[in-house]
Amino acid sequence: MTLAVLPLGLIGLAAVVAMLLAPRGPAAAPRLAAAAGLVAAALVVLVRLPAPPAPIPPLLADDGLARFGTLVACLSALAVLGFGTARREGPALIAIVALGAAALAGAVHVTSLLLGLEIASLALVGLVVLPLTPKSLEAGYKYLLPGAAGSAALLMGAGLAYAGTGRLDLAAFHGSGSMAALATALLLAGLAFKLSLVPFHLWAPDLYEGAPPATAALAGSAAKAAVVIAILRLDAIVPAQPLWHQGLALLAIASVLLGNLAALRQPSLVRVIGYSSVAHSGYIAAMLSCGIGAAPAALLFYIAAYLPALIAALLVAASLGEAATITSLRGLAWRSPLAGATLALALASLAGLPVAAGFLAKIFLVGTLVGAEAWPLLAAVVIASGLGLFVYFRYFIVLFARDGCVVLHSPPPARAVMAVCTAALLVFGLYPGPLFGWLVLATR
Amino acid sequence: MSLIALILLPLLGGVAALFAARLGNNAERWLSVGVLGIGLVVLVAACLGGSPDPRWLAFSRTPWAPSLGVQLLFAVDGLSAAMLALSLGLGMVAVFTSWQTNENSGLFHAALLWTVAASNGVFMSFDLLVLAFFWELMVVPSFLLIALWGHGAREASAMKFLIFNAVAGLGLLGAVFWLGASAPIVTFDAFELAKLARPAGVQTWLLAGFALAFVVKLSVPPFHAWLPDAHTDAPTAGSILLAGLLLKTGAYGLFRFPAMLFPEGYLALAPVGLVLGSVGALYGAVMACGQTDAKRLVAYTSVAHMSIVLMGVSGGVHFALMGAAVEMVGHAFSASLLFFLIGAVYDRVGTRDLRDLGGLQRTAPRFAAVFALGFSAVLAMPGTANFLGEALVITGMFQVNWIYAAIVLTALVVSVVYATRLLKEVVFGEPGPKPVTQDLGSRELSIAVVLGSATLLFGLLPQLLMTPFTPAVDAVLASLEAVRR
Amino acid sequence: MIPALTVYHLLLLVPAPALAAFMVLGLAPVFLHRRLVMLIALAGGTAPLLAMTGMMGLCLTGQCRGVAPIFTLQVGTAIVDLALLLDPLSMITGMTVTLIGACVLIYSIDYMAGAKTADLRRFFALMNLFLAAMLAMVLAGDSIVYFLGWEMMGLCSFFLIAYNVFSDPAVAAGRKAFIMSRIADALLLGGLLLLFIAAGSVRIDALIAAGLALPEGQRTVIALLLLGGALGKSAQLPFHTWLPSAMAGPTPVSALLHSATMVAAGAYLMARFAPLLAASPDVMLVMAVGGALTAAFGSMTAIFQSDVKRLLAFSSISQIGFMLLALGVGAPAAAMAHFVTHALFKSLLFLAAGDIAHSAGDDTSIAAMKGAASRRPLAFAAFTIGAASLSGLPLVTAGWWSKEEVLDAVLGSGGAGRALWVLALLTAVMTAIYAFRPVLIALKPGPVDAHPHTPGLATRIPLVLLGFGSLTGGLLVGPVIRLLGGVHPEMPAYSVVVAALAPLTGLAISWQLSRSPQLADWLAARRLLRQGLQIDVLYQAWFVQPFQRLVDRLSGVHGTTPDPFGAAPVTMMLWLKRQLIDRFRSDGFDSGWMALAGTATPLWAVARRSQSGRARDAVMALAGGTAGLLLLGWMTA
Amino acid sequence: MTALFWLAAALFGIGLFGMMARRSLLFQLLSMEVMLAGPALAFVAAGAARGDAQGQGMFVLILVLAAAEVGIGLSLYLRLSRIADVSDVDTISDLKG
Amino acid sequence: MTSAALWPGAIALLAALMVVTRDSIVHALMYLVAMLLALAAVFFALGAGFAGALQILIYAGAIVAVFVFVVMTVDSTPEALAREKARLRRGWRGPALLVALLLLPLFGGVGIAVGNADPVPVKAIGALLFGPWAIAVELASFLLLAALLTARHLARWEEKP
Repeated sequence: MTLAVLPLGLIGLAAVVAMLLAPRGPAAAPRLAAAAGLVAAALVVLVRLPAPPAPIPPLLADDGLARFGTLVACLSALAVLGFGTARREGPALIAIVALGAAALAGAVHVTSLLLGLEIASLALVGLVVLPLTPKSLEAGYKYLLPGAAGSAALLMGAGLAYAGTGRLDLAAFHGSGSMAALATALLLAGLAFKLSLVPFHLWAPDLYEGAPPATAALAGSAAKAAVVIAILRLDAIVPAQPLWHQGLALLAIASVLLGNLAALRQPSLVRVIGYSSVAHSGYIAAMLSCGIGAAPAALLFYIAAYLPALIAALLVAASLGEAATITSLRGLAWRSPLAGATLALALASLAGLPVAAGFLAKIFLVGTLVGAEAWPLLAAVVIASGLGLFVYFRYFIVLFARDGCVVLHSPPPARAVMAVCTAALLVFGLYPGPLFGWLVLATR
Repeated sequence: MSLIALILLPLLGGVAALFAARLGNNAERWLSVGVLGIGLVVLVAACLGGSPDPRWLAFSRTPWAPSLGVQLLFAVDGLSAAMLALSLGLGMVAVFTSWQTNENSGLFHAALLWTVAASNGVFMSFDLLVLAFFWELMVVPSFLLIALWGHGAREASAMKFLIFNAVAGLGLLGAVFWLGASAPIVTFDAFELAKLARPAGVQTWLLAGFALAFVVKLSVPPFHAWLPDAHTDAPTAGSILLAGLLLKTGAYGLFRFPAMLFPEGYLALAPVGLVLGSVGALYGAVMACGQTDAKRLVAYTSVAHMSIVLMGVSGGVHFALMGAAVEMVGHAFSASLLFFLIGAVYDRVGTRDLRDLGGLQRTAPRFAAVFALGFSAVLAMPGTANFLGEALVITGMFQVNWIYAAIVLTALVVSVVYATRLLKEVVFGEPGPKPVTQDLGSRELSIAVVLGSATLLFGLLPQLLMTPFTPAVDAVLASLEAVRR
Repeated sequence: MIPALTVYHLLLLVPAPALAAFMVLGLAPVFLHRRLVMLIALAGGTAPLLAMTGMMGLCLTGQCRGVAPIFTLQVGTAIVDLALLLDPLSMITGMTVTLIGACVLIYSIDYMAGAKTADLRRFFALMNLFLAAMLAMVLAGDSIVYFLGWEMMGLCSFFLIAYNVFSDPAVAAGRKAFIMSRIADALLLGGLLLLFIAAGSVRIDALIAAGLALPEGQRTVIALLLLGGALGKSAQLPFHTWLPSAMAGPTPVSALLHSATMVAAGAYLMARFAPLLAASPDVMLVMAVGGALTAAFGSMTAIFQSDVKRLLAFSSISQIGFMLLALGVGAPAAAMAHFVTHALFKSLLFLAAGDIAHSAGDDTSIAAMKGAASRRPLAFAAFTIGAASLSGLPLVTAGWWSKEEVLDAVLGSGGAGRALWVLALLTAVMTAIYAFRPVLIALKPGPVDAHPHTPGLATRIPLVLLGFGSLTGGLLVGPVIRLLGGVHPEMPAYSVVVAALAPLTGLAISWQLSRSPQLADWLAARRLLRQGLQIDVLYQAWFVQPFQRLVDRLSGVHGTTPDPFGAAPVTMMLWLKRQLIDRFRSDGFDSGWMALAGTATPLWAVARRSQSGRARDAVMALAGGTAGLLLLGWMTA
Repeated sequence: MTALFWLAAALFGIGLFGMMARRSLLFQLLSMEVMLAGPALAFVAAGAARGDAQGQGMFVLILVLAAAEVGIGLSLYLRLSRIADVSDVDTISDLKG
Repeated sequence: MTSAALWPGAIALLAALMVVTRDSIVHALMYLVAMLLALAAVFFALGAGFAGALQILIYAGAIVAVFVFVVMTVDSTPEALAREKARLRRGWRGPALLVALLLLPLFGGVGIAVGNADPVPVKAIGALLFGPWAIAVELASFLLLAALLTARHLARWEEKP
């Protein structure tokens, strides 16, 4: 039983050590400590891959989904550390977010679900306000307040479910009575807020713009992946409620359309990425509403394809220093080829065009929708991907413009993360075999 | 094994061209030509090398992602070999035509080679997921070609091109994945999927998904809106690739996959194809008569010719299919020749507006002679491959329904109106305000002669095209026959 | 695949020299000296004549029916085997074409002396290409080579009419000729392909056999299609309007293409497929009546012409009408005989008219021919012989013998034959009137030669040769008809006498016309008749303008393509935008993307406004969402 | 017993109303407390009805959550009061569009 | 037993309403304390002694105490109060409608049939928290750690980020 909790322990230890080193030691010390802990946790998960599941009875499961979630949390936290912009308490908070995400990924009980969500959210608030600039404070406030409302709603739902069934594991939301339906509705509202599905999405663009790009990357990757895994677990238990699939479908259609529409003419790159995270949550919700729960490997592949693209794009935005707008990005590909190529590939992947992994992700998306014959959803996705193409390729062209005097300064770890993300996108896109194979194995 | 080289070579060549640009003195140009040349040699070697399955000239199957049921399944028969040769050959022509453009020529040649690589992929692959991959891959480099080296409202046209084709591609993606996923064991091998029987209604839906992607790429009205803009604003090399290659992938797709995978669906949707094609043939021809920009005029002629190919493909009889295949090759050469020549005029005069051109007969006799060759090709003059294709399609249409044949004949007549107008505006008459001073150079002349003689060669010696195409046509007819009874 | 060589493969040698001359002159990128150009052209023009005489010798010594296969190809179930064919019909037509071709090319060496070397090369290249194409069509044993030659002639006629690229009327005439002949080609192609489907092979004899085996209805359709092709190419009613305007081309072109050879291709087509046509009597009737009417219309309009070349053009239309009349009544031999003699005297007339026009400063109007008799005695004499042969002065001229054969055939055909015979006689009279008008005007005293230079040997030889041919051609008519297997009908005496009187009365009327000035003015006044009942204006109104209006509406008058069909999806979205979105006043957006994002931008403005940035709105949105989900859950519980 | 759950729902509703209606940041934080009281009551009531310790266990966790949120909320309030007019939160909205 | 809880419940509801509608923050804070104590009474009535004690000690004691420190910084001048009242007057209808919409299904759907059981001994809660839920408590500690770090970072005085 203890081996399953080892990764969580290691990350926790890393967080504490990073916290202790923060005020006194040299600036890089907390980062290294946090990185060491995360690497150790990732290694433990990898080593235990073949091992049989050793769940911690009521609270945490140790199946393929949990391991995938923990791995994704550790890797994205490492990547965010690679940004190199986290100061003083930054690395500790990053480790705590990773811990929250890992816990959430393994959660099969209301308590661990709630705690995982809240640890990730509150630590994120901390990371958002890290630079203490007015913009970041405003973003933090706009994330904290609705966040509190969302988690209260989730708690209310859990309370009703507990009242109705007397159980606190995820099966509590099962059942066909009105109590279970209301509980599920409140639960879906809470989770939809964390996934930034429309109409709960208003915090996402402001967070991506106000917060430092590193934090945005963490919010978009580790936190979101863990929430998706939690929803996947719920999806396996809860579908008795028609509300669950219909609700997800409605939220998906709204987020897919509004996500792309609002990003059409955005001058700032980070805000576009914010809206694209709303849109991609919509795509994920669309797949969920089509019963991807039965064969979640495709959805996990979608996450594995989306994450590197998001981190790479934000990394380039971070290394641009002042706001990365469509005018300041001109001619990036000629000035610094690595950053240019990374951003170009990331944009192509978000748009779902070949070479990058986003293409296969889009195939799974459209394929699932066609399979479930969800024609309204398919229509929304087709329109949205048309708009998305326009959004992403408007930036794509600008990268190759000949004029433009963009100056770029990114420390070595950032360049390394860029290279890793690009490599990940290319490998998942061109040679998806082993990854997809492992995912299918993990989720059987 | 060598078939994969046909894709890897241009792909890696493109990457190499990116860096070769720094070496200077046309390093990346010779590199690209070298890569394409080797590609041709490999193709010929593969075709002559024989293959385990008598039906195919060359066949190779290498598992790629077994968990997904994806494998690199490449098969080349007469039709694909012709298309591959076309793709590599026109790639070379495109490289030669843009010998002068020197802005970021590294990325230019890279994009060129990647487009060729992607279309090679489409022409060879019989694994539907890999086909969809290469299908969508074609869009990005050509988007770059138009957006960065085009002229006029290039970004808007490039964006229009991208959105039209990528969104249409979604139809293909959905159908491909669902087709593969619904198979008992998840596989995307076209041959296995062809064996599975499916209800006719489902087949029609799936074929609609496939056909949407192919028809938009084939630019048959009402899906053709992207072609005129893309052609007008593309650089010459881009236009040649767009007309010579990308349109052909749509035609090849319509030729190969509908009959193989969805025979009943094919029979259900064939009338739609015929009607769309006939409307397109007339509409394209009439639109071409009204254009004032030379490239737009030729673009609309492509719309008309491709609509005739669509009619041929949906005809479902031997002559129509053979005619469509021949027309694909013939149109590639004739359209590339005309685009090349108009591009040459544009480089010298700076405008393509028909009202400002003219008087080339006196100032550039060589140009006039070669333009006459292109003129007779777009006119489908007997002796050119275009005529052979269209005559076969008309014969096929007579067997299907004489009204369609009458429509193609009318399109043939209208083709004279716009062809003579193009010739009158460009070659005859007094020289325009900015006369062309210097005639075609030897490099340009050699390219034009190569393209022109190719049209005549396949026109006068049709067996060079017809014999290799016969197995492909017979395969389509066999799968239809099995269902018709 | 290349079949065994037979003696008939020599047939390939007939069009080969002309094709080679075209290759050298037209496509070789090397500079050729002026004299070299003329030499190559001459060689290319005359060599086919020698080769053809060789083949004639072969034909006369008995083996007159031989096929030289070129290559065969398997297309599905059909076999495509291309071949050349030697039979009496192709031999006679081939001989005529090569003879006239040689004469015209010799003549044009002198006539085109004024042109630049580059234009000269282009002219001779196209003339040789035309010769090769016509010979290919004549000698073709299968429908593909036949159609290749047929269309190539149309292409050469377009380029040759538009030879003078700087004059817009010439180019427009070229376009009109090419478009109308292309319509005819389309009809012919339809017919040939239908036969190909029925026959499964492209050999003409196989086509005819399959055609005969077809049911009545289909055979009539195919016959009508072939007739349409013939009418179009031979500029018969209703496709005749392109020939008069084609006179804008140089005179040798008019002499070779638009009088003797190309325009008669329609008659040759009908003769080649005579057995198939004979099997559908109503099509034969249409052809006969059509031919007669065109003949009458042509000769009547020719009377009122003020330009000698347009006069000769209408005369060609009329004479080919005679040929089709003969074919219509089932006498292909008589038609081909008339074709031979017509080729001789019509090309003579054109060449002579060309030389006279040269002497009058290139003015081809009839009034300018005054005093031509004294200026160019040889040309005048040639013109007179030609005119005589055209109107068919009895016994002395070739025209008389062949026209006599035609008239006898018409009379002997019974049924409607008698009425057609009367119409033909009336046409013969009118022919004599317009034929002798220029001759009589040329006899009047006129101005001295504009640029005095005695025509060179190259002009004199063809005139003498063709003049001799026009006179003694009659001797050929008998053997030609026998060779073609035509039967010489026994006719009552009165028909011969009446046929002899018709040209004489025409000559007398013409004499009267030239004498009285007010009659001449009356003639000049008849503008309506001169423009051929303004059928051309009618076509302009019925066909060309509506097509132009359609094109302008579809592609925009100044060419900025609204392309309604293509823009349909975009216009629909724009309409949707106006209906749904415009109520929200959105702030400005840059124009660069307006055209493309026009449909989506206001939607973006709405979406952007929803992002108000106030935290309270975020909580409100959350509350709203939760309430929605709760209601949904409650209802579907 | 159902009355208690109505009460819990009402508390949650009132808390939410407070957050949405009040313009001052402190009032919003107060309403947050009221909002969390709702689920706390629900859990305790449900636990008591069943005689199951888990209800009060969850109450402890809710308490922890409330404490954390108050901690962060108030420190954010102090920081924001330096740079913006904290009494009217609508002025804090320059991130928009 | 549940009927005994109704009275304090009603008081708590009333206090909550007053919290949200007062102009001055101090009054609101006082009503908040009243609400919390009323809830504690409900818990005792329901037999959840441990929860009630915690409520009084930590919630009403510690958390509200922190609030009081912060409230001291607020200037409650008369015109600030007037402004506060004016703002509330203007903007309460929208949120009120939304909350009513939200509560409608909740009231409609909620229905608990089960009766009341004997009070839960504190020992059981301890066994639960340190037995199966041990990991949850650890995670809760990290939650507080995160809050601590953030609060400390936000409350830093010198400008150096």
